[in-house]
Amino acid sequence: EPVTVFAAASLKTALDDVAGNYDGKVILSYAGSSMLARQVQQGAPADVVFLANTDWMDVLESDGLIATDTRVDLLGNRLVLAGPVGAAPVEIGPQLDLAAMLGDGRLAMALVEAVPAGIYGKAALDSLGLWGAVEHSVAQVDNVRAALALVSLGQVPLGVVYATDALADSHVDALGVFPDSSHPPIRYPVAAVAGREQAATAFLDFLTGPDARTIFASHGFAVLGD
Amino acid sequence: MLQVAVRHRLGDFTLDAAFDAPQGLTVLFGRSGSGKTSVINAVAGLVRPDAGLVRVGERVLGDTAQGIWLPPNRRGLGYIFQEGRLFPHLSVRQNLLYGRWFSRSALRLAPVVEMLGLGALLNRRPGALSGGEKQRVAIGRALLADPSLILADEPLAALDEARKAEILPYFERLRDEARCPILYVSHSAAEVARLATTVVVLQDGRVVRQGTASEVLSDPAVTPAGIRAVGAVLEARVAAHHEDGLTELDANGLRLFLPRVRQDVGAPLRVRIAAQEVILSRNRPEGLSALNILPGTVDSIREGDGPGAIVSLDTAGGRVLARITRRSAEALGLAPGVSCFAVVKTVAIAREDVGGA
Amino acid sequence: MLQVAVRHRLGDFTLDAAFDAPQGLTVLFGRSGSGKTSVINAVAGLVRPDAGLVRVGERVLGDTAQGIWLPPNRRGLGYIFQEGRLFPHLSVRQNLLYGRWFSRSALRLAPVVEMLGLGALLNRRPGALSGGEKQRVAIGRALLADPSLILADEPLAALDEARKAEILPYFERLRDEARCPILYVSHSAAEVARLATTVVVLQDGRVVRQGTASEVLSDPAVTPAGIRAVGAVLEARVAAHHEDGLTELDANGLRLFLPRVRQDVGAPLRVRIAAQEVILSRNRPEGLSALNILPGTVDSIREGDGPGAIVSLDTAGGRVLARITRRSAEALGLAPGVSCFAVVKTVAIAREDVGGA
Amino acid sequence: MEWLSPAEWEAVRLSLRVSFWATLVALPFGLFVAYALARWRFPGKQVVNGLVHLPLILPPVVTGYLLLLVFSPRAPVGGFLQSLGVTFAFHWTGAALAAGIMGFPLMVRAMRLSIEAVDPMLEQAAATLGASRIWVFATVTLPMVLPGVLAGSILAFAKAMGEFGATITFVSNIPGQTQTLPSAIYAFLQVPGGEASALRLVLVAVAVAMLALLLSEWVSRRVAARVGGA
Amino acid sequence: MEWLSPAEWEAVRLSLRVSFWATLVALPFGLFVAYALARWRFPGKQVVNGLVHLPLILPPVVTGYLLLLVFSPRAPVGGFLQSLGVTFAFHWTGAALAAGIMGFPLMVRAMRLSIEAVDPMLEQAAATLGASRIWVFATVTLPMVLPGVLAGSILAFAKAMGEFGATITFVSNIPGQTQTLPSAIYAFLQVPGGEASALRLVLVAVAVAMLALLLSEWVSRRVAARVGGA
Ligand SMILES: Nc1ncnc2c1ncn2[C@@H]1O[C@H](COP(=O)(O)OP(=O)(O)OP(=O)(O)O)[C@@H](O)[C@H]1O
Ligand SMILES: Nc1ncnc2c1ncn2[C@@H]1O[C@H](COP(=O)(O)OP(=O)(O)OP(=O)(O)O)[C@@H](O)[C@H]1O
Ligand code: MOO
Ligand SMILES: [Mg+2]
Ligand SMILES: [Mg+2]
Repeated sequence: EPVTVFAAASLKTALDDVAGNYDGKVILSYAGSSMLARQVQQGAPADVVFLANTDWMDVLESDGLIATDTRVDLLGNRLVLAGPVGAAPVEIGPQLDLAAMLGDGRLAMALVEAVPAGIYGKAALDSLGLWGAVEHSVAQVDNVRAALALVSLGQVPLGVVYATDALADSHVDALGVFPDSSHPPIRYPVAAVAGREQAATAFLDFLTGPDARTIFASHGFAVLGD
Repeated sequence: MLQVAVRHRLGDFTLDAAFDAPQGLTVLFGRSGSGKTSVINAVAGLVRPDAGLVRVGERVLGDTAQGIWLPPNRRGLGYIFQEGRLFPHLSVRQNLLYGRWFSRSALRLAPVVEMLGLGALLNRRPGALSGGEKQRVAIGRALLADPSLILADEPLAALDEARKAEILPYFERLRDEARCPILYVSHSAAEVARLATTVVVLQDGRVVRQGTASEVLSDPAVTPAGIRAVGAVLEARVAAHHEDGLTELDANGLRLFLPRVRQDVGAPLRVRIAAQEVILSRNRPEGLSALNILPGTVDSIREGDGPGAIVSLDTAGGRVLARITRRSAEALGLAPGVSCFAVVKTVAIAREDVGGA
Repeated sequence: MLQVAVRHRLGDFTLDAAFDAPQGLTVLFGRSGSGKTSVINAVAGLVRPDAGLVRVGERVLGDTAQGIWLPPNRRGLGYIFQEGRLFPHLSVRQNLLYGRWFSRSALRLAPVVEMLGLGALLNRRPGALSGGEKQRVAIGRALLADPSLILADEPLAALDEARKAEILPYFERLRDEARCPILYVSHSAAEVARLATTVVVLQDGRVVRQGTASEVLSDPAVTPAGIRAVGAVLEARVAAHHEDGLTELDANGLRLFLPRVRQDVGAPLRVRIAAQEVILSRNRPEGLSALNILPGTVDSIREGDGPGAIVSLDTAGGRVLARITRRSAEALGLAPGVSCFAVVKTVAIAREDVGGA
Repeated sequence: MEWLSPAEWEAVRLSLRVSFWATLVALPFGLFVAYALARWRFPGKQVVNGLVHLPLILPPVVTGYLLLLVFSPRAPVGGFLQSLGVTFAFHWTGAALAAGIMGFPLMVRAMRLSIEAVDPMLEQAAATLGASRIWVFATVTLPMVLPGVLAGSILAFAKAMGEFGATITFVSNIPGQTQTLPSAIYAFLQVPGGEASALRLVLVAVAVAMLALLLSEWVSRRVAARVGGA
Repeated sequence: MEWLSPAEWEAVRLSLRVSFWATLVALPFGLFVAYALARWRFPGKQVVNGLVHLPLILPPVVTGYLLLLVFSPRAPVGGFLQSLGVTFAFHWTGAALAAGIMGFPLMVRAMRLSIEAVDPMLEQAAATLGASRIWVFATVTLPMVLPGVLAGSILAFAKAMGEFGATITFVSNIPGQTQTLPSAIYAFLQVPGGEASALRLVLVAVAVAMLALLLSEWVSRRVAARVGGA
């Protein structure tokens, strides 16, 4: 009996890897976190939801759509400043002259009001006092992966993306890591859908188990959930 | 038999035509733009006029007063359009057979194809036909729908004389076998004289004259088709067929010779004698090649604009018109009451001017 | 002047026509489907034939051997199509003026509109015209393009006799004023006789006969338009205009009377005398309404299928044909060499059979 | 070499199935609506016209979301349909529905243009020969608008092959069930390094759609040759 | 009540501007390509036809990504254009380019159908009257295909109003520069509770597009009335 997992698209590489090591059948449906949450709200045939966004998991939880006791913030991530391969690393802090680094180029980010990576990024720049200087130079795209692509293609000199993304793209280096304290913690919550606990348990157990942890870590994620 | 009354506005043009025609073929006659096609479209039900009544025999096809206006497909029509309107996506054969899908009885294709000379074209598409070929297919398509009312809008206009001569008898037969009433638009006096049971003359959307072919075509005041159309129509009977290819007619005792016609001895016949082809003589002429010499009395002489005059002659066979010069009329001393002879060539009564009555 | 040679295949039909016509109006004559429109389309450059040469005077419009085939717009045409082809999105006025946008000189609209009776229609769209009205607009459009070659494919077929009578002189004038050569398709013998400088007879895509109108129409073997088309054409000169509306002609010493023509005294003229309208007499007839009595000698008698015979008569004015019955021919004892008189009514030479030479 | 993984093959198959059915089922509706818009006058005509164009105007995600709101098993319409055994949400039929709706405006426009170009005189001629309205449509109008019907269908098919936003929103991206080619491509593009895999799928999608396009052009030319000239 | 925030007004204005220019600039190209596909025979015709349909077949994100590859300043084309002072990246012109390309297949199909429906006999008639090819096109073909041109334009305009995936991928979402209505709508849909705001913008988008649609219908009817009957 296969287990159906609705997972944030940014997890694809890692989760495909994990599922490949699971000896049951896993059906993985990737989409944006908001979309997945709405679909669960509308009765999607999911056993497990795995989002990149705690807000939407909170919504599902308050709607009683997930089995609360199965919810775990499984993964964590870090925000990095991405630049072209070989660019000089920088220390990210209030002293950073981001505007000068950009020149008349732009800073690629996910949508700063809507998409988690963008929301975290704006919060981090804000708390470091950098936002005002770059606010008008930001190029927002609909997901963090597209922001990475802009950097990767040289369309922009810099972007704010997840550490996992920067790691996976050979044209891009992480020039610096945003201090964890500069933004709310980046969490990837996972839970069984209410009423589907039975189908979900085995896979949830595997996800939180040591094999999965190793795989996630190898993709650059911080594995939490202890 | 065919009762039509239509009132309809088209821009500046107002159609207000009413006529009542007996069984047979009714010709709509009139100048370009006089409203002939408009009348036919109303009869066909393609136009719903502001007010109108169309009746064929007992069948009411439309009566706006009663709120009845049958759609074209329920009128049992065979409409030969002025502009062909063949189906471009169908072959000639499929065009011809189109109406058969919807008619009860199945007319045979072969005779119509034969008459219209379409045999070699059956598998072509209309796009690969000449103008006259298209027109012939359009005629065939309408006839093969087995209509109970034929509407023909200048069906022969695009055809050469030889082809016309082949098709005309077919319309005659349709008319005579009382297969169905026919409403026919034509500009050709010869066609009218030969085919028409009734002629309705339209002018500016109104009926200005109506009558039998003989009446209307004998009226020099009408002559809508130009001076050449004036002529008289005599009613006659076939008296004998001669060996040398001539047929002898008896028009109320008057002998007339003309080229062999297909009607049997005793059959009634109408002969149109064009006014311009009649020569008058005060004395019975001798030694002429013309075989028909009709004695009569001058009834009236009407002088026109030009150098000509129309002399109306009463003969035993009926009225005969002659169009001669005023100079001749004076030279011969013609005046009402004067007796004289009308000389008509045998062959001047051409085949297309002869029709079963 | 106009040299045409075209070889082209269209499905089963092979066009292989060549002719060479002098200045003036050349009529293409032939049955439906004989290839008339195909020839015109090649001359117009709408079709590029497999092999072809088209030359007007010194201008080579196309010569496939040299790889030349001018596009239609560079041929200086005025093409009156068999099926109208008006621009539906333009008003009548805009249709008429269309060609003016591209021609150097500006012809005046008014006279053409007047001749064609289009005054009231100028602001209409073609969709709101009757069949004949469309055809008239098409004629006007071609004429107003100020063409150096007119192609007219049955331009008058959809028109009533009265309208034809108004338009024919216009073509005559175009022809006579040597404005431009005209290639003209017609099924009407009267039109041909009146207009044609040269007649080219097509049959199954081939030229089977070519000659002047008099030659071709006098040839009973051609008669492509049916028996009624047989006739002779006499060359004459205007001798006098009489007060009673008659014009006297002199055909090489022979006097002919006909209704007043517009040509001046001394002008050359062609008169078609239809064979079927001629009566023969052994003696000079007296007291007839017919004013034209032409003495002559029988040249030949050709008997046809029917009861008729064509008698060819040599007169001082030229050859005259008479179509009479065999019975009459025998009764009159006609034979080659016999002298007799041809009787022709004045009005039988109707206006449409008379044209400037 | 295994060019496509089984799951990817499945996505190709599914996309074909979805596009085929979306086009086929939309066709009669599209034809009817196109005919009505081209030839009839009725109150609310502009409303219908607007509704038809709506999927074009709305961002696809919105269309998908609206579909989800209407057809989810929790919604009245979806619930009713489910009680009849018809499921759209999270089912390949839903993907077909979404694709059909997204392609509908394209289909209707093409057909409508063709219908408007048919000379009513020919339809009149058919009527005088005894053909009722429906027969006139079947024997004259329809054959003459075939090029438009084909053009509309191929547009709808191509659109269905490429539709993504509405589909993924409405039926999610479940491999083997609702994962069409575009959803699979999307998933690859969401992760760094997925471009090569995405490219393979893009090529497959293009190849399939081009085949369909060539086929439609060929059929269209044949039809045009038959109708050629009037 | 402030129904739309200034930023939202800006998005509305921008969407209109982008859609307008996308449609207007695509029009002559669309007409040319449609004419070529309808009337000419040339080698590679099916390739051109395929290319035109490509934006329909590809998921919009892919199209956006390809645009990025071609027009980024690093790419030869993008670099060359930039040296001419033409910028697409992060600029509203880029949004218009993306929208125009996405609407191109719809535009071309509509125009092509109309062109194919023009009777070549009328074009021949114009040629015999002295009109060169280009004049024939301008005075006969073009006026007769106006309904198709209009239909194609309105489709492209509507598509441009709704285009999102290719646009955001190619030119991002820069408020006042490239934030069109669909990106704004998308953003609202990403956050819990954003539906109401999204709905407002959806209504604005629908209203604008419907106005354009009604206008095009009205013009089209007038044109048809002028051409009415042959
Ligand atoms: N595309 C085609 N394919 C095959 N045959 C054709 C094609 N077009 C014309 N024809 C044939 O060529 C012949 C000549 O056609 P054309 O139009 O020149 O005749 P026409 O002399 O003008 O006749 P009409 O007086 O009837 O107009 C006809 O027999 C016609 O059927
Ligand atoms: N839609 C229209 N709007 C305005 N006037 C029209 C319309 N349709 C036809 N007419 C006019 O109505 C008159 C009658 O047209 P109709 O077609 O009945 O003439 P017709 O007698 O058939 O002529 P023809 O012999 O030339 O075919 C014409 O003067 C024509 O201009
Ligand atoms: O696909 Mo996400 O929710 O932007 O990680
Ligand atoms: Mg008419
Ligand atoms: Mg012809």
